[in-house]
Amino acid sequence: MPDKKNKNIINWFRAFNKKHAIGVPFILLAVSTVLFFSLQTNVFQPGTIGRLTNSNFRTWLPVLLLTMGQTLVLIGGGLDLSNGSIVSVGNVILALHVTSADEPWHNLAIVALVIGFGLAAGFLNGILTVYLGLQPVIVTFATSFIYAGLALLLLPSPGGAIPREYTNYYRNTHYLGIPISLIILIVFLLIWEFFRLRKYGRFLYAVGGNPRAAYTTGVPVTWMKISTYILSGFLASLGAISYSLLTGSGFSGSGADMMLPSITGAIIGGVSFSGGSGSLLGAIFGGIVLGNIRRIISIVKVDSWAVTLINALVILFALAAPGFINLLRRKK
Amino acid sequence: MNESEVSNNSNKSIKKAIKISPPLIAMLIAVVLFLLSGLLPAGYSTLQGAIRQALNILRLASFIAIIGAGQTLVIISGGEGIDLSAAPIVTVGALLTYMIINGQNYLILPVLLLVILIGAAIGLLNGLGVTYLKISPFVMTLVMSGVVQGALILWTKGYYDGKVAPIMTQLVARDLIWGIPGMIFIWIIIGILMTLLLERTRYGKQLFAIGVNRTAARLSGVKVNRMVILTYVLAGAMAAFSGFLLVGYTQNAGPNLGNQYLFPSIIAVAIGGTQMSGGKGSYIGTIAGAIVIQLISSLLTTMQLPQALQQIIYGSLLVVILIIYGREKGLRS
Amino acid sequence: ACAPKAVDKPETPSVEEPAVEAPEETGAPFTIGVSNPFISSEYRTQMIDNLITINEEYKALGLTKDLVIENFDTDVAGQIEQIENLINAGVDAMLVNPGDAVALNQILEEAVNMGILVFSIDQEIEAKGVINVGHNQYEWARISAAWLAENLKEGNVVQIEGFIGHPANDLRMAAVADVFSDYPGIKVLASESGFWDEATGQQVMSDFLAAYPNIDGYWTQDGMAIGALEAIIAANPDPLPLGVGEARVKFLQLWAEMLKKDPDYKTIAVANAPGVNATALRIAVEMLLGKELDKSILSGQFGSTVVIDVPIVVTPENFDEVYKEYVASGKYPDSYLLDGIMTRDEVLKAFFK
Amino acid sequence: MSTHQTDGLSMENLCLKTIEIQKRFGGVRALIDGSIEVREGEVLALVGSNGSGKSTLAKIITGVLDQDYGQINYFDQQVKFSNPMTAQKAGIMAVHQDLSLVPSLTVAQNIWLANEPLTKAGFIDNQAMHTATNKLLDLFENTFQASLHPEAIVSTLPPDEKQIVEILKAVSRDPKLIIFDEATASLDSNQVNCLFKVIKQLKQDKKALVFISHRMDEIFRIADRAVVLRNGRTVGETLISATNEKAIVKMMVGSEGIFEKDSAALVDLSQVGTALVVENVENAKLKGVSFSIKKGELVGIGGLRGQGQSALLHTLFGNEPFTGQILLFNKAINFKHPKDAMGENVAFIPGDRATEGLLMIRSILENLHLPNWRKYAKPLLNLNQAKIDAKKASQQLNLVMDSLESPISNLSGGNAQKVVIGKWLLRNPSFLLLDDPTKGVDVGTKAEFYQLLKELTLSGTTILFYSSDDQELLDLCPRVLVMQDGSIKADLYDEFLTEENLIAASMGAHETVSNNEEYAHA
Ligand SMILES: Nc1ncnc2c1ncn2[C@@H]1O[C@H](COP(=O)(O)OP(=O)(O)OP(=O)(O)O)[C@@H](O)[C@H]1O
Ligand SMILES: Nc1ncnc2c1ncn2[C@@H]1O[C@H](COP(=O)(O)OP(=O)(O)OP(=O)(O)O)[C@@H](O)[C@H]1O
Ligand SMILES: [Mg+2]
Ligand SMILES: [Mg+2]
Repeated sequence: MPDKKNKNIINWFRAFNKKHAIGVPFILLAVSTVLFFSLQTNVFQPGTIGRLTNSNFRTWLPVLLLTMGQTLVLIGGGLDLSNGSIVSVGNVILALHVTSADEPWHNLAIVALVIGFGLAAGFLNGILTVYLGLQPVIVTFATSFIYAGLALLLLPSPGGAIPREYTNYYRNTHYLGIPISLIILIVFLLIWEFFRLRKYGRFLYAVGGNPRAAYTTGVPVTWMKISTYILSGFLASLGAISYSLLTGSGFSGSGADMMLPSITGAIIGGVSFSGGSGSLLGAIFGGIVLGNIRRIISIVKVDSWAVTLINALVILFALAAPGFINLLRRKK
Repeated sequence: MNESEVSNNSNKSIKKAIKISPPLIAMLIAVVLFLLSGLLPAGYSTLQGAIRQALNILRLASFIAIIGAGQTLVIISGGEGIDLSAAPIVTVGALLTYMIINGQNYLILPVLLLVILIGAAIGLLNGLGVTYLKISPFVMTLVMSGVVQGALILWTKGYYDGKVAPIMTQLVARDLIWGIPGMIFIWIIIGILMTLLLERTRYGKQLFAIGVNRTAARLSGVKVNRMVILTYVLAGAMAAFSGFLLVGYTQNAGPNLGNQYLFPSIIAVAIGGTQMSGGKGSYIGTIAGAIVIQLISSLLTTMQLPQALQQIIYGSLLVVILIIYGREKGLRS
Repeated sequence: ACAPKAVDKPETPSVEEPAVEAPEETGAPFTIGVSNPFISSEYRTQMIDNLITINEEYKALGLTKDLVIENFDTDVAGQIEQIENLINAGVDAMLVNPGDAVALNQILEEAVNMGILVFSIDQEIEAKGVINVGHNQYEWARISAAWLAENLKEGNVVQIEGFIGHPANDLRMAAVADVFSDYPGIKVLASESGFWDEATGQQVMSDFLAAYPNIDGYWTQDGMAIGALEAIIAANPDPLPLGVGEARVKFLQLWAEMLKKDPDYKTIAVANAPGVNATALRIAVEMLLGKELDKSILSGQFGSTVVIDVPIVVTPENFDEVYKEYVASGKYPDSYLLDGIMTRDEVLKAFFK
Repeated sequence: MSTHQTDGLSMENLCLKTIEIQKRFGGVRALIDGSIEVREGEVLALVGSNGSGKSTLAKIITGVLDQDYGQINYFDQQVKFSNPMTAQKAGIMAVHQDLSLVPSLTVAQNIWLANEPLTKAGFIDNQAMHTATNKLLDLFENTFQASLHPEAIVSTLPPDEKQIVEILKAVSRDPKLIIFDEATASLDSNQVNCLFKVIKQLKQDKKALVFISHRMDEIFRIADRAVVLRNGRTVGETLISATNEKAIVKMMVGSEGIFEKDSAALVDLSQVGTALVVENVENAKLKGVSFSIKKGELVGIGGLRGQGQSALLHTLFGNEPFTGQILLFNKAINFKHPKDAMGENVAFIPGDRATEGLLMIRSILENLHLPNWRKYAKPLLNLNQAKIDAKKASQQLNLVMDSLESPISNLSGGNAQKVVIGKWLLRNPSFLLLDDPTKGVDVGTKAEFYQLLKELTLSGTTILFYSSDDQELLDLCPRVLVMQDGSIKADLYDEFLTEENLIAASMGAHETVSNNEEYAHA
């Protein structure tokens, strides 16, 4: 009975959506991805889809990693405006010190240093917002100055060069036809799934939903919140690594423009600003949708002076869609 | 009166003595910073120099504070309210003024009206999105700022030719009386109006109410959505008006003019003791915050530190100031 | 006035006569892409307008199609996307105005490997197969810095920079620093970024004037020079600091205004011509048509740069003449940058075998 | 305070002893000497007027707050819990007055929060959680609606069901000591019965129990011993079997009985016209409600919790849309917003003061005047007059406070509730809707409040009064409408208004009750 089967699928989707709240982002993702590929002139040539997928994901991975971290912080009821600056610092350190592929151990130590910095910066954000009770919007903005200043101090003018061996690996490696950047993304989503189904995940949503109640019930609220900032810092440092592999060079302002998209992506992906709801998968979808929108606008060749406007309008539309649907439904 | 009540009372008076409001602390910090700046080699050395320096800082701070006025309202209105579109609205206000007035005095009033209307219209869109489409203000106004910026780019196609009207220059940029720039007087008027609006009008009381608890406000007869929308409209109009004033000062407008004022204005609001989660705050606080912020930047400039160090110190000082009095109640109190 | 000075190059007779008239054989019409990650300046605006104008010329000849223009404010990752978009759009050549000196190397090399002709304008980059086109930024800044230092000899100087960390800005500031280092009497009081924005430049200068009562000179660039001069007019400090500018209509207007008040006023304005981009477009078309670039004219850091000379330097000596042509004539808008696009013949003669 | 003397209970092990606990909030001394003892297998009633420090003591015991001074002994060990987690590990749980639920999580997730059953691999065992939740819910079988199930999102539940979830959360952890802080305030009589069954079982299992309530009848039904707090001090202790209501109240207020149930004259209804006619009103929660009320009448609404009583009041106040007809003072109305209702001089005192009634961080003054500012706008607000009026109202309400400028969050639960009531009384409403307004209000205040309502009716105010406390309805209202499942099942007055009828009607036994003919078609 096809009808029944259809209904089952719809029901399953409803239940799935209720659980993970990614219905709208999923639809946006599907529509924008189909549109992107169908607008390509030579999409059916062998290799085109693979090439486009690779070029998209290797470019977007840094921001998507930041979006993940941002999402965790948002779910926990916070906000991290400093993740872009953490990327800058990581990028600068890598560009300055990873210059030759002949010193794998040295390079590994530098990567560890970058990750260490991400963790430390996240920890500082966490302490300031959670332990000292400062408002995240302001305090992470303030620390973003500190980190950005640090990046500028380390590398006043752009420079450094990551060895080609490394950048080529990042740019062109596939496993089973899947680009490495996409694999990294999937691996992180799976790792998160592992934690989401454990106490950590449950606590996180509780803390974001109502910290006081969670605290009274015995959830280690302070630590949970701090941990989200640490994770955000950690993911930002990974963002720095992938960004450095993408560009092969260092620039003290490299992460500056990544902070806002990390928030917009998460929100389009159904993460709520007030905490306690949303999912990492949805946020990733949201981030990809942002990228797709830019790509599609480029393909349809609008007047180049209108690009900024149209891009913003389409994002606005994507954000407004759920609200509109609700409004119409209520009118009925 | 038993023993406990005695201690209770004496305690209260001590409390009152110690409990200084955030705006006052901010002002104290400002005074200390200003005195410090006099010690710098490049700082002022005479009383006259000090006065000039103070006036100059006040003038620069005035723009942060005036742009922060609408921001104060939006933040108080709660619901994570914030207006990131203030930056491009300031730019739009400035560019419209600059390009349309083009040096002609008689166009000032019509253009001012147009500017305020456009700011209000953008604010209206923000408000509608926040209330009816339930988009969080941070993102709504962020995306709206993209829309406004985009419309600006499409409109100008990269050309920004114009000229400020002489009267505006006279009123805003030059000294009006006693060597005090006109801008300062405009600022004082705005400060009085804002304080009256917040403390002595029904709008103000209802604004604080929706900032704390929208359900309770609604059940007390407050039209919540209407209030929220009105607040974003006011914020938009005020940002546009700031742009109008700003171009009178800079005499020049570019596509990014407003950007550098956005975050300082938000920080000024926060330093002034307005609670980012809404329901609590004052415009006096924002004024004090703006002065502190401007003093810090001026101080860092005068100290001739490299850009990188300036940024680090700026960020650290902000954190320190917030730690001094920007803390929210912890879970155990 | 816009013609480039002949770059000293050996006159090598061209071996093969190019078949400009027979586009079919060369694969024309070609698609040419443009990548610009920063739109908020008059320079970039005029650059895009120039490119469209010159492309129309070739379009009429049936040599090119519409330009594919990627033109919006973005960061390095965004420009990588712009370039990927151009690749996906199947362009034959691309003109890139890079936002970073190194970060685009690999994606541009990928483009080169796909058979696309890649030009980096205004900014030398190392990527293999990429041809750099532009003024020599160091030399460009050196001209006005040297003038300032020579006229000042000693005193307190402030600087308003462009984007700190941007390669062009850094090269220019390096030139200024090198010049000043020969003048021990010149002391740099402060240096701030005006973000290549006229209004910001004005504010930075106002702040400087307020903070330092004893400024003798200032060095700046771009539209910020206009803002700086306006700040000086507004504050009317005594003595008037000696400064430099960039050759733009509005700057020349202010200069004239200053001269009215003070006939002895002097400054210098060096043109930073957006037209180098259009010149690069001409080079691209010729190369697509199969003409061979004269390798011997290539110079620069990476030996792959076509250097285009600064078309105009306005000094008190030639001010009246330039003013007449560009300002008094009313032909150009206030925001116009004094420009120079080489003609097709000039390009062929100067850079091709 | 005196140690325990000879009685049956002293044979049991001492579970918890607090010694001279002190706690200060800024200028407010919430506790000056909080001293109690609880034994295993004992129910200790902790009583005291609003703001006497009961909740504060409960929070200190459970590690939610730090004490400033004083000592806690737990099974003869001195302990200090630096957070709720450690208190819970030691076996101390509380049902908090201001619930501790995460609204965005489900019932099961809330009950098992920080106590989740795990699989061997360390994942949360949702299946086990679901089953165990269902088993817990059986403790309150048949007293709640189908909406309360393990996967229901807590924010969608009515207050009584939230309260049940909070209770089950505490019980599920099998603690050695449970504190019930006004856990019955939002429960109806059936639910209270279930809770008492649970408490009795816990008692048998040798748990120590602290029971905080303002309802004297409950205390005499369930408690073994009572400790009385007054102004932050433990002022007395007594065996329940050896005392009576009056004696306890005397200890609470520190003086002779201030409240006598007086039967003040009510309006003579035969002389007045109708105030309200409701005909076949329907919406999401109401299923064809019809009744009418006369001017100056004081009508109660009863029934089990969550049968549409709150929805009816919200609908009348314009907070929810409806179909059907409502005539207010002979005028057809269809309020779209509470503001419209206020325009007709209707007032509404909501049930959940924290979410519906108060601006927690704003001052008492602003809370009192939120609906009334229009009166003072000329056009700038006349704050002096506002202050004078607020002062008067606060005196009338006997508000215990620092000053009119201090934030509501500094008030105890009961005093905060007084502010909710006060802001509407300032308007002299002609029609007053009340949604369980005495929840958590102490006996003394309640008596004053009843008096106030009666005075209001005498001055012409019509009152529709919902209460979850049957006794309150019987004492106060000459006429009670009983709701079940979104409609009115009985209209009780005169000789029909008896406890038996009220309970029977609540349970849906229509036969025993007569409907009110007189009002049927007004
Ligand atoms: N607890 C709450 N949290 C957040 N927002 C709330 C809450 N309660 C109510 N609101 C907001 O209040 C709005 C309803 O307010 P209200 O009806 O007073 O506005 P209004 O001005 O009358 O607008 P409209 O004309 O659309 O009804 C809701 O849409 C919602 O946004
Ligand atoms: N967080 C707080 N901040 C300031 N004051 C507080 C706070 N919590 C309680 N108080 C004050 O402490 C005193 C005791 O409050 P508590 O809540 O313990 O009273 P209670 O006995 O539980 O009263 P009720 O019966 O009304 O619930 C009150 O005066 C109250 O105003
Ligand atoms: Mg209490
Ligand atoms: Mg409404």
